Amino acid sequence: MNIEFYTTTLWIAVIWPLLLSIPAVHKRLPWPRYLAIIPAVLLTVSPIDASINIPWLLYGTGFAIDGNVRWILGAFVVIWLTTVSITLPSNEKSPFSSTLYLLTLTGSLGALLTTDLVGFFSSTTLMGYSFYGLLNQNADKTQQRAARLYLYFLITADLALFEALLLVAFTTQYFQFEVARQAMSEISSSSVYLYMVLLGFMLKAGIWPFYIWLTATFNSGTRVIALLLIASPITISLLGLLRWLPLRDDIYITGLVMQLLGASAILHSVLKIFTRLIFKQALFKHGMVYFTTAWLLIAFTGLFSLVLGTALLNPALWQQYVYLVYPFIAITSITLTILILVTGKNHRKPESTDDVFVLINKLFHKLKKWHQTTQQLASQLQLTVKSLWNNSGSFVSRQYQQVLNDKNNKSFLTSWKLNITLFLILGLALTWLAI
Amino acid sequence: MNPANFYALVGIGLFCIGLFGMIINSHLLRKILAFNIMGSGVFLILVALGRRADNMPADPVPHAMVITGIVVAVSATALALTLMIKVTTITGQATLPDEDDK
Amino acid sequence: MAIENALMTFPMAFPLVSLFAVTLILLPLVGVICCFLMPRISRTLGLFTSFANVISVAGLGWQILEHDSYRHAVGGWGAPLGIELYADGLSLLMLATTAIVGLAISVYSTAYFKPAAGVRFWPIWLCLLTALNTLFLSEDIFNLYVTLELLSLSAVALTALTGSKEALSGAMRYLLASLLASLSYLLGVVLLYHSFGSVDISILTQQMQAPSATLATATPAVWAALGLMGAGLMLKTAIFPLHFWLPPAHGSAPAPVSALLSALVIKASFYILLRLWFTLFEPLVDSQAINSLLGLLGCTAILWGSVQAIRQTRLKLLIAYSTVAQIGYLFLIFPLAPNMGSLAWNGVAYLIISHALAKSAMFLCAGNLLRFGGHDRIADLDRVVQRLPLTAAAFALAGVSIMGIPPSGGFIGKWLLLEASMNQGRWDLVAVIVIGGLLAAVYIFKVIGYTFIPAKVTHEAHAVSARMQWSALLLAIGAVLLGFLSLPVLSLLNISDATITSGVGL
Amino acid sequence: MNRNRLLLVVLLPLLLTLAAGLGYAVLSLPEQPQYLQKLVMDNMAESGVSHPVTAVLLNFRAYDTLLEMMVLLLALLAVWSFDMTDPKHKTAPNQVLDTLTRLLTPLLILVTAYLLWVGAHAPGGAFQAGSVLAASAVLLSLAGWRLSNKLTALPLRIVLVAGPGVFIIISALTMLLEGQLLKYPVAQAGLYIVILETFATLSIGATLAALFLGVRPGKTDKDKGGKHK
Repeated sequence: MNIEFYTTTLWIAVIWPLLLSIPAVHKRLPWPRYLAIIPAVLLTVSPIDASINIPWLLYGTGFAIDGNVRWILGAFVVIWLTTVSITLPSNEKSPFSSTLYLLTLTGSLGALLTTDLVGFFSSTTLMGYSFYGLLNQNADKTQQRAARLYLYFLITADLALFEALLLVAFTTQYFQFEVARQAMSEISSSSVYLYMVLLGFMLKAGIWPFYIWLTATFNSGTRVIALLLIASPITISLLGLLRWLPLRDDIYITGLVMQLLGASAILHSVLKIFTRLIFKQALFKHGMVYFTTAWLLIAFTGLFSLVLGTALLNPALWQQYVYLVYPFIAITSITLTILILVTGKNHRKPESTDDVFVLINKLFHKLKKWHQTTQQLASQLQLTVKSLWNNSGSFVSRQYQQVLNDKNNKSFLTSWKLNITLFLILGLALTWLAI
Repeated sequence: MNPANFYALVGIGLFCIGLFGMIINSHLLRKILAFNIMGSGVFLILVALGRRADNMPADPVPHAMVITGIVVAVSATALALTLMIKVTTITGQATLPDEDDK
Repeated sequence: MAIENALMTFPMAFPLVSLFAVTLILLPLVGVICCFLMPRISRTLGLFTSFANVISVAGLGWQILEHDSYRHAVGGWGAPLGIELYADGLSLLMLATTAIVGLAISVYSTAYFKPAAGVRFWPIWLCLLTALNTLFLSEDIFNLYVTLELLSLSAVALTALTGSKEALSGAMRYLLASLLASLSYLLGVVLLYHSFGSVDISILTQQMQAPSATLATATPAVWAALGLMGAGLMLKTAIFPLHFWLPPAHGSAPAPVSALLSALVIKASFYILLRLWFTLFEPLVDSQAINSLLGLLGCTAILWGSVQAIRQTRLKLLIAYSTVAQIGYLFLIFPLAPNMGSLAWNGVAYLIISHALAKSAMFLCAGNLLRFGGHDRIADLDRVVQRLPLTAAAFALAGVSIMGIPPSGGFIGKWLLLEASMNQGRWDLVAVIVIGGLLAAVYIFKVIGYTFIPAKVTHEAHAVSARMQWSALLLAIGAVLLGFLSLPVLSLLNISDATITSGVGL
Repeated sequence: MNRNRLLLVVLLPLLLTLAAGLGYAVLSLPEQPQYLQKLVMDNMAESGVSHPVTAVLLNFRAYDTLLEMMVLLLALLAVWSFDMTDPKHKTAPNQVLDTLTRLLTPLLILVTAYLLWVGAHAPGGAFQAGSVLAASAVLLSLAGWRLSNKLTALPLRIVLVAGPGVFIIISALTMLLEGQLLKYPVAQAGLYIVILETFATLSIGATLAALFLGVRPGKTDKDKGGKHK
């Protein structure tokens, strides 16, 4: 088959699930979730590398596929097909879930195939927020809390990455991965960019110190959620790290820190798994292995950050072996998929959720208490101020009293007299400044 | 000072008086009247300045503009008055909610 | 070209572009008259007119893209004596936004208004459409005054349509504020006319930029005109501290009317301000101080409006305060444009369009929720995600654009503004834009969060027609899709008449 | 008291500054630019009328006038949309008032016609004539005259939109014939303007009177609009 066919398939693979995500379309089609993956499957099995530029889209984005991406895409297709096959019966349960599901798919495929930073960022945001929506589908209290946790992390991560994107825009006009990385590693102030990228993707991938949303989501959700978690947020974010990170020689401290984080992640998860093995006898009952899978996942991301730390320490070596990372990600995620599939079949939700929630609840109550105290203080202050003003008894005092007594949620700025006076002042100010 | 400038200054006076009235009066009818005074001021300036030189005929373009302006102002006043009556019948007072103090 | 040739075989004494431009003016006028004479079929007439309006704008756009910016001397007299119509990229964008948003709101209104209310709604809405079309096509500051009045009076009449206490006093406040603003603008026109003897923008611009030996440009009258017209237009645009009339009016009007007001009406006065500021008054406003004052107002509006929006407990008021905040972004063009011309221009133009689409979608969603639950208290939204999924999706998508999350139109607009402010080293503006986005996320997620949660008090649910849901959703999807089409849209902006726009790269 | 005093303290200086500034601006205006005035005079021959204000209003800047007629119609639409209820106080037929209106109305109509006619070459024209017509209608309605029910629906509406309607028709016609909006053929310019003014007078008179009454005629079948054509 000719190359045009593949280049067309390349962008259809992204647009097609987006089209299908419209409720009116997918309700009228049989098996929409299978249909949506077909172009991606075609891309995986074809041996040809292809690329296409779409200059009018966003900031002139493009799509491309090569051997490295194909590894990830392969793992991806496998996981998505699995999730489709285990969710099909509940397809009609909620009118929204198909849409969100397909939007998540669109976002992940877009991020996977795109060739520039803006495209990647846009796709991951789409993916992130649709995944948040999926988490909220038919969610009970714990699931909702987990979803909210995810949302906080997501927003913070997006902000960090947005900052990074701004820095790139500030430095160069081009957003292609290679060009941008080159440009960012050449300028002197790239360390901010480096930290922003690291922070953003570590939050998004749940790499070690930021793993709490990961375990929460994993444990409170279903198998499908767990599988999607591996496929979308985690794999894509690891890929993002590979693509965004600038490599320079003089950042070895960051490299060391990353290695340290990776090592602690592995240590922590190994400890966690072992304590479970030792203290919880019912290992193979109630799908206990399923819960340990979350920790395997954390160990895996920890391993990744260990590798990444090495890369930061020795860029030359990294360039030589980077092609190995893609199959590593692909194979690991498929392994984890199989593990979840086998062990999660008859798992039950644990009675008490992860200790993280206890911690957060405590924090929340503390905040609440603090808030109450400050409010009391503020109201006392208000009283004092009020009595002071009352005594002075001037016009200004009454204006301020109105603001303080603001019961109807009406701002003093709605007063007609004040506003027309402001209007007058503004007109005079404009004239004066023009002179 | 030639008459044109005198009339124009009177127009400015009317504009400022109208603005003052619009700010300090809280009764809606007075506000609408103040708006009309402001409008008269503007129209007076527009027409008066059309003949600044004594030896020239008056400029017809401002006259036409004033007619247009007056019709627009009349329409706006009609709308404002009807709206005021409606507000008064429904809320029971002829002021805007933020100005019912005192 | 084939179509053009075919049309040209018909003996017409004028180019095709004139046909479309004049249709844009006359068509809604005919619609008003017909609605007035035949109230029974006013719904059909209104819908037909807004549809035909879209086609005329498309035709005008096609012709302008093929040829260039367009001028039409009304009455055949030409600039100083008669009135000239002028259309370039910016006005085309505004016209297109008006047409598209207007069509969606018309479709929505066919289901929203009961026949008795509809009879009153349609002719006034077509008057509003006339006012917007004529305003965006006008090149004459006195003619702009007349169109502004037509616009404000129809907007006020539409606001008062429900006849409730809040709506009436909101409308009254709006009317008084906008009359005051109009008079202030008119006095500016008077001073300019008596300074230069013309009311045509391009002639005035030429006189301002190339003063003849006998004529000094920066006379006190011109300063005064700048102050009067600037303040008047800002009052109409409702920039912070002059936004006092906006929340009550936008918050209490019927949903489609709120959508029109927020999406289109305030943009019209901003459009005039933009036009005047960067053509006619350009020599005067070169000074940094005046532009930074406007930028400061913009920043304050962003922060104040967002904080107020977060504080609201009623959905429509929340959206109205969000409009106050979004107007602030538009004013960032003043400090940015003089140095970084095209980036800031493009950003603001993009924000205008995407905000029009997203905000109208939001107000239509609010209308749906109001119809559905009988109230718009945010805390009692009661699982609308499950029960009204299309509306919830529309709100979320519109929210994406308002927050400026990629890939949406709002993102592109804010991004361009950010780029412009970074290139100038205005890190304060960068911070305000980013914080504004964050605050927007807070109030949008506040609403979205409650849509998932069951309310304590349940309300009886009423059916919401599919047309109302879909028109909101399509507008929201449009706001998001706009993010994918930046280049074609921005290329439109470059069409302009080089003689009247100066170095700002409009 | 305090409040008002403070307002005065803040406001008066501001207003005085404004007045002083505007006064300064007006006094320092450059010499009156003449060329537009000259242009008007030069083109009077082609305008179809001999009075310059009418020429500007209905020929050179006729587009403004079209929009302004729409503003008037819009005000009526808006006022009617408020759905006012009639105050219900029936005017007692007063003998003196009745006789006076009977005498005045024909006279006012005569004045209307005169003002309309004189507008072509001296001060006067559609708006002045329309206002006088409206005055007579208001007088009639105050004296207790009412429009017959048959006339309150479509006929009244046709009179109300006759002015803008004819304006729009002529705009479309000139567009098709001359290729430019509201560009009259020079030979027939006078005729066009007379047609426009006549219908505009009718509509303006009717609209102003209807605005005065405020209630949509024919809303209930009893007591509406003292309209007079």
